[in-house]
Amino acid sequence: MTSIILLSVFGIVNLFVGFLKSKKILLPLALLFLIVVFGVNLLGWNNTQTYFNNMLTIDNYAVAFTGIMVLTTLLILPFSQSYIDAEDENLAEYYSLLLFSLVGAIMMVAYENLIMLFIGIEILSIAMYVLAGSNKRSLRSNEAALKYFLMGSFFTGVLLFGIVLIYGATGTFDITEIGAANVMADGTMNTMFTMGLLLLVIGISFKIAAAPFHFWTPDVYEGTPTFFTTFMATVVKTAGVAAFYKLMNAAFEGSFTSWFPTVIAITVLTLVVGNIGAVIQPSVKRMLAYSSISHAGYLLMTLVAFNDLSENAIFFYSLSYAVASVMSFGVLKLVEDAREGNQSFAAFNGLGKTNPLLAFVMTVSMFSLAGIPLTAGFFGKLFVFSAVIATGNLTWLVVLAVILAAVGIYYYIKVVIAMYMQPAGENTKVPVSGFAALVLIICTILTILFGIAPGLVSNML
Amino acid sequence: MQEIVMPFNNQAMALLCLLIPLLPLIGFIVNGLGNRKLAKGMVSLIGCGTVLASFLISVYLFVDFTANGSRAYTVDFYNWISVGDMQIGFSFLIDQLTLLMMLMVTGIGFLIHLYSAGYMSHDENFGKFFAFINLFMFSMLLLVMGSNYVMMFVGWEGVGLCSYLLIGFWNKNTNYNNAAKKAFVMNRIGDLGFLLGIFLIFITFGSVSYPQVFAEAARYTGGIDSTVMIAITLLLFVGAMGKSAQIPLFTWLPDAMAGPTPVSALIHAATMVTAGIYMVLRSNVLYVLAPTTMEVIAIVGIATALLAATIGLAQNDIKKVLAYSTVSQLGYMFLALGVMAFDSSIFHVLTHAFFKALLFLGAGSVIHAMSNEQDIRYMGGLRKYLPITFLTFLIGTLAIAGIPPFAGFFSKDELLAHVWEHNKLMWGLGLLTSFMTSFYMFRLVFLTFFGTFRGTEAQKSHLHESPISMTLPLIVLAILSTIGGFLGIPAVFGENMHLLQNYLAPIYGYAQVANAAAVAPLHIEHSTEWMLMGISVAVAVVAIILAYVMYVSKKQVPAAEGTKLSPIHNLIYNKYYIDELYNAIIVRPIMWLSSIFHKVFDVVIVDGVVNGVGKFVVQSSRTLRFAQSGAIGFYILIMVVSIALILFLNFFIG
Amino acid sequence: MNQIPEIIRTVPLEYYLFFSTALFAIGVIGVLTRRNAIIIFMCVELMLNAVNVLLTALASYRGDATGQVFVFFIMAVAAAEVCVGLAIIVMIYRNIRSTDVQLLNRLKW
Amino acid sequence: MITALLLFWPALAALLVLLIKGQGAKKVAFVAALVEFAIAIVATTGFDAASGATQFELNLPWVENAGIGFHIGMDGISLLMVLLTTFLVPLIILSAFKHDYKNPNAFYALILFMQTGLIGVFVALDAFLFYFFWEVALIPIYFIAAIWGGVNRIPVTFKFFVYTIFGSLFMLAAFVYLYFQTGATELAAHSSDVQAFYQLALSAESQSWIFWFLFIAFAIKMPVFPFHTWQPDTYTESPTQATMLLSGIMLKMGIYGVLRWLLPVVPMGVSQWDELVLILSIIGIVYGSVIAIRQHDLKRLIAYSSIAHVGLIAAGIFTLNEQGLQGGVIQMLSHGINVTGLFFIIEIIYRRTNTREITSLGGITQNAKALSIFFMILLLGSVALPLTNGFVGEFLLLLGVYNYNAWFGAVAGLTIILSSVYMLRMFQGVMFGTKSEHTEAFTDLTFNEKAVLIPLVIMVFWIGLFPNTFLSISEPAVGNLLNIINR
Repeated sequence: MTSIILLSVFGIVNLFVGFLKSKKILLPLALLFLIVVFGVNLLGWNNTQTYFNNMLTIDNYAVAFTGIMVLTTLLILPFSQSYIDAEDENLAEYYSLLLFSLVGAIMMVAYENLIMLFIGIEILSIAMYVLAGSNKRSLRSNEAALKYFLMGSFFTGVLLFGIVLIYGATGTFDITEIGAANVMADGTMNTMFTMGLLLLVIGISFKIAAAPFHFWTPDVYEGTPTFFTTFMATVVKTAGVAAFYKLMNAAFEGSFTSWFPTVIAITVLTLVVGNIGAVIQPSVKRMLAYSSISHAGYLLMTLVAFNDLSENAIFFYSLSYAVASVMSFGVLKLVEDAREGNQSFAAFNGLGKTNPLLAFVMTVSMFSLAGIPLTAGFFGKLFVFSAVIATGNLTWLVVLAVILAAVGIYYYIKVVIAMYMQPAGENTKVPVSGFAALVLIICTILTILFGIAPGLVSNML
Repeated sequence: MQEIVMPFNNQAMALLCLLIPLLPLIGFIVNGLGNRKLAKGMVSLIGCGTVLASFLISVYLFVDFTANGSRAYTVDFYNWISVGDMQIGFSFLIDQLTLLMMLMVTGIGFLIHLYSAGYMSHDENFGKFFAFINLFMFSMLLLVMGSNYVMMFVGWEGVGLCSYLLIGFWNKNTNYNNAAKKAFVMNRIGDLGFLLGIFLIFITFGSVSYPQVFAEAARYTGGIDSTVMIAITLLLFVGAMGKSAQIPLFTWLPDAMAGPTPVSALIHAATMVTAGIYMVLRSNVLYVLAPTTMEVIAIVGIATALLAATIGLAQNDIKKVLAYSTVSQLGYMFLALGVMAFDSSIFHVLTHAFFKALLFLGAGSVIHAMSNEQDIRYMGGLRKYLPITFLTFLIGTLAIAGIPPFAGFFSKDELLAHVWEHNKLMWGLGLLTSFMTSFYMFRLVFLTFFGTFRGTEAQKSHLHESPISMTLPLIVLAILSTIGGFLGIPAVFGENMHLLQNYLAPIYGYAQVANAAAVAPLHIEHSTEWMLMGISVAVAVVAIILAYVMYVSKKQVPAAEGTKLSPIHNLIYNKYYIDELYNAIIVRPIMWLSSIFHKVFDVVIVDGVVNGVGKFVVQSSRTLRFAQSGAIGFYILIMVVSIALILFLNFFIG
Repeated sequence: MNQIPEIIRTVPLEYYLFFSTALFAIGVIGVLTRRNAIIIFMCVELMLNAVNVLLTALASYRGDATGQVFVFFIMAVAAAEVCVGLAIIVMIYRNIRSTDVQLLNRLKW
Repeated sequence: MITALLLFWPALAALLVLLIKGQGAKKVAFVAALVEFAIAIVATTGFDAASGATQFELNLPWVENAGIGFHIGMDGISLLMVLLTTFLVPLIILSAFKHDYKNPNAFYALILFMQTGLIGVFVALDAFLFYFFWEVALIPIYFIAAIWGGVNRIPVTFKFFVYTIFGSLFMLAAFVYLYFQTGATELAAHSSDVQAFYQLALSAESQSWIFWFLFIAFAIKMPVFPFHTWQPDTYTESPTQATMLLSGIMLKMGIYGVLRWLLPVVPMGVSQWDELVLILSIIGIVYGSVIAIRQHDLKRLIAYSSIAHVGLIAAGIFTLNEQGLQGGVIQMLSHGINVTGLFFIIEIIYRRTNTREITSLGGITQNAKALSIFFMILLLGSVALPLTNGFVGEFLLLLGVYNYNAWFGAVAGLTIILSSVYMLRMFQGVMFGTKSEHTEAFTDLTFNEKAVLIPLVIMVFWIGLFPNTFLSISEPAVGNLLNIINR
């Protein structure tokens, strides 16, 4: 709770600081804010508190995911260097929007009430609509914003309709009470409830970019300035999945059979679309967008497994994915800034020669995303697969995921090939700010650390 | 029944035994590493000296052995391969047979080494040559001394390797290399059979060591002609076919004449090729348990003898004639084995070693004198220029033709007598072979040494008798070829005069137990024996006269290359086109298969599937891409349809 | 004077349900068929309003205030969306002088 | 502890090497690899060969509460594999001395780093740890091959990488499944320890499919027919050091995996499918040999011959008799040594002539006596001539296969004939005959090259003459293995 308040306040403070001439102070200040929030958030560990008439609960689940999201934001911010350098960018506003959207994200992992879920999603989404279109003169950015906005608000409607139907069936928005309500006995209510449940599932699936509600993802990710895409791929996705899991776990555990077929279908479709779609993308960014769809699929597998291993699996996977995404999008941002916006694989040619550090970081992140050992991504996948296999009857899903993971390696390794095995050609050294380099190194260390000693964080929940 | 004493605890004797193969190995290493650095004299000293030393030690062992009551013993050095209950020791077995072979190998080996010192003196790779023949001695000695089948196999493959190295000794010549490769590969075909035989022996008897295997075999309860025994003996015989150049694996031996002539004498006439006979003889207890196999051996033997003899009739290369004669004689030896005339077989091995080594060395002397000309059509009248060579060569020819009292007469005669008892048809064919042998050998002698010289003037001016190091071995071998036969004087000349038979009797101890009938001594009427002797000598003499009439009186010279020959002559001249046949039914299909495997199976099918999966993924991706049209309306439409579908499926299907 | 919830309850709940579902569907169809961004957005608003109607009705039938409170939340959020949405549309109009969504398909495949 | 030292020393050394600029890196790498070998020797001297037990064990919790341990240790088989690895790596590094690779620090660091992965695979006693190192070993070799390789390296190594990972992911899935079948320990609900896996009593049906999941991973790595198509291309396109690592050591990972993680874990699955595996392996023997006969590129020829040799090892191991298994173990050593040596000789020839085409070579023996001798010895080892290392292994393997089924033994034995055909054809084409324009000015071996080849040749004869040195190390471990399988 404190972190929500702090973030809101800091957001506003930030806007005021934005009036200052120099933008130099903004980044350190924002980082400082986030560090404070991160610390404050940790105080909530093992200290469950509820707020607003039981509408928010800050429990370990919330603290853990808030931790991931705040940490990720912390790690993302240093890549805003190009905005600091540019005169005409409204950096303070961007930072504030990020901080505000983080508030929404925290609400999404701490909600106890569907109202809060809705509010959280909207706070997060509306901020993202703006940020997606932040490059006002770029038609691509415009288009991304419009697509995101139109589809997003459309699915807000769907989500809301679902919530309302659930409310109609159970008479409450409180997820614990929904979980306790026995609606299955009543025929009419049952239909309403199931309908609501499915619409809710669809609404959230859209937010986490699960197929077949993924169509916005590649386009929006591509059009959005990379700095914000990073945020979308990490914080938004983490919040969405955490919210999804919490919702299903608290409210719909009893109606498992009515949503399971839908969710498993969505999961399979997401895995297939994400992995297959990424294969021939000529642009790294678009490839990463598809890859983010596929990771939504892996994350959804925990939901399909739906057992006591799921929570930790989601947590570890989200963490490893978020860190790896920061690295990959971070490097992408640096590279595209240096290559006049070129996001293709060719832009990475010879990076191993010109920027060994960036190339190494990118390699580690690609391996982590691909789930190859020595990186956190490996254990992420291992825990997810474990959770699914532990159910005993879904081995086929793991086999499918394994095959698609192999497909995944196919496109991730293409980046590595471009960096190390293609000649640099015209490509010159990419300038890297100290902050960004530091962040990349921290992320790399984290990825490898969790890849060697996953026990550090794998059993927190 | 002869018990084999084991293990043997006399350290000094063990060292001596070890030294016999080890000395040539040392010679190999020294000469091999010092190929270009050592002086030629030094090389010959080391090369010949080590073999001589081995020979002397062998003699000592022999003397010691007979002095100590002729008791066989094994010498264990160390446990070579040990896996579970399989223990393969690095150990030697010393018994009558081993000693005989050792003496023969080292003795003749030494003579040929000595000969080589002269014959090869102009070769730039003199040291390498000595290294290789020393290595051969080492391998051959392991072969005969080993006390288990795996040790025999070690030597077996070792001599194959040396054969390869020596046939292709002049490795700039591709044809020679091909001949070497052919020899090695054909030997390996046989080796596979041998190896499988060893496996079956191990599985059947639980050991590969001779003492255990033989003792087990003597106690064998499966009866005569059991499937396992036939399988074992046939598999071993496949090995023998390869090494001893029997049908169908004989074609490498004539090609092997590509090697330097001493090699042909040593390896491809006197020692290595008789390894097959040694092996059968060594395993006599197994073979007496499988008379069916013996019948097969006899048939293969006589067929080989006959086939090779016919080919020999039409060959014009001095070494090729000898080569086919070797194949033919080897067939003879197997024929003897097949009719269970074990003693006659080894007797023939021994006499053949003398006279065939002699003949080859003599041929070498001729070739040496003729400046590497090997075609007898361009020789003639050489007896004036090469008197010693001529004389010794003649003795060898008389021996091989079976003219008394030369060595071949005794062994061949004894052999044929056994065959007569066994099967009259085989005897008839054997006699025919004998006739042809006599004919083509004298054809060779007459064309080479009689008549007038048909070579070039340049060759004529170079004609000379060979140096002493070459003629000395010729003389020694000629003496041996003359008197060697007296080792086995047949019963008609006196009971118990057959030294060899008496000497070797103990090695059939186990066979006696296993199948006494098979190794019962031959009792043949003296009158019959006289008759057989008479016939075979008569046949040989007729052949000589025929050859004399054709090649000396009528001065016929074989048709030059390219002349049209009668169909049968053409068939024989081209060795029945067997090489071409093998090429068509084995080599070409394998080559074809190789291409098919590689180009079709590997690249198209297996890799095609693998790449196909990749292509499928890429194609799917390409297809999936079209869904991402970029139009918001289309996106929302699909998503709405999806929503509808989900709801529909949940409410109306699920 | 009847309380508003009571008045609402004079109409059977099913009617509200059908009505708002129909309204929602009209919104969806509007979104699907129109090309003008503003009209699409209006249709989305229609969907939200359908939800609001249903929510109000349900809350009345349940006699539960939270549902009605939620309506205000939805309205507030919708207002925020309108702000952002219109701003985005205006921004696009400035760039391409049109609000036709079909003109925007640079991002694809 | 010494196991941990063995495991981590190369990785540490790799980091050190990475810091060194210029060609000095190779010397440091070489010394580091020698030190590693010395550590392995120390371990060997402290190893109780008579005992089949796992020694030098270290068992730390890795993923706590999940029963996944950092469990390493060595039994006889592991020790032999570790010895092979530590013996070959310094030689492989030394073999690259004359070749000035770009970015030498990265090149040598990757080799050392890979060594950690390899050692890890051989000492891991926890399924997930094993998988972990399995992939860790792959990454460096991929980079070595893909960065410093030949013209077509990128698509070829790409295929190799995806192909092998594809296989190993199945292994991972199988491990996860097995993990959940294990019983609870005091720490966690399940365990991925090797012993826990050995104690599993799975139904025949689940063993059957687990078998395939594991087998595909191992079969691709070895590679067994028909999973081999990545191999010839990869061997050909990789730089020779990578080829040596791949064929000399990495291939053994697959076989080792079969020994440690397949046979004892799913014995019923094995008994259900071993005949099929044997047939595949034996097809591979004939197939690889026959194709090798017509290859023109030396590297490709050896690559196909390697398929044949590995087929025989696989066949022997799946016979599940002592001869087959022991033969497999000793043949892993022999093949590692021979193939490394042969690839190096090809490299030597290539360095001097810039060609690997048999048809463009010839007559080398006239200029290079020493090379001819080394080549001949390694070749003889490869064609299993008695008293060389190849014979012991092939003899035992063929005996094992023959014991299993005489006809299989006979067909597998064709390798004896076919190997002599293709090897002698190669030797003749390259070394004999008349000199070609490429071999006109051929120079004999340098000191460095001899330094690499001499230890290899010594090992050829050591294993050939005194195989018991090595057989006795693995015998108790193989016995244990058989006990578990036949439980």
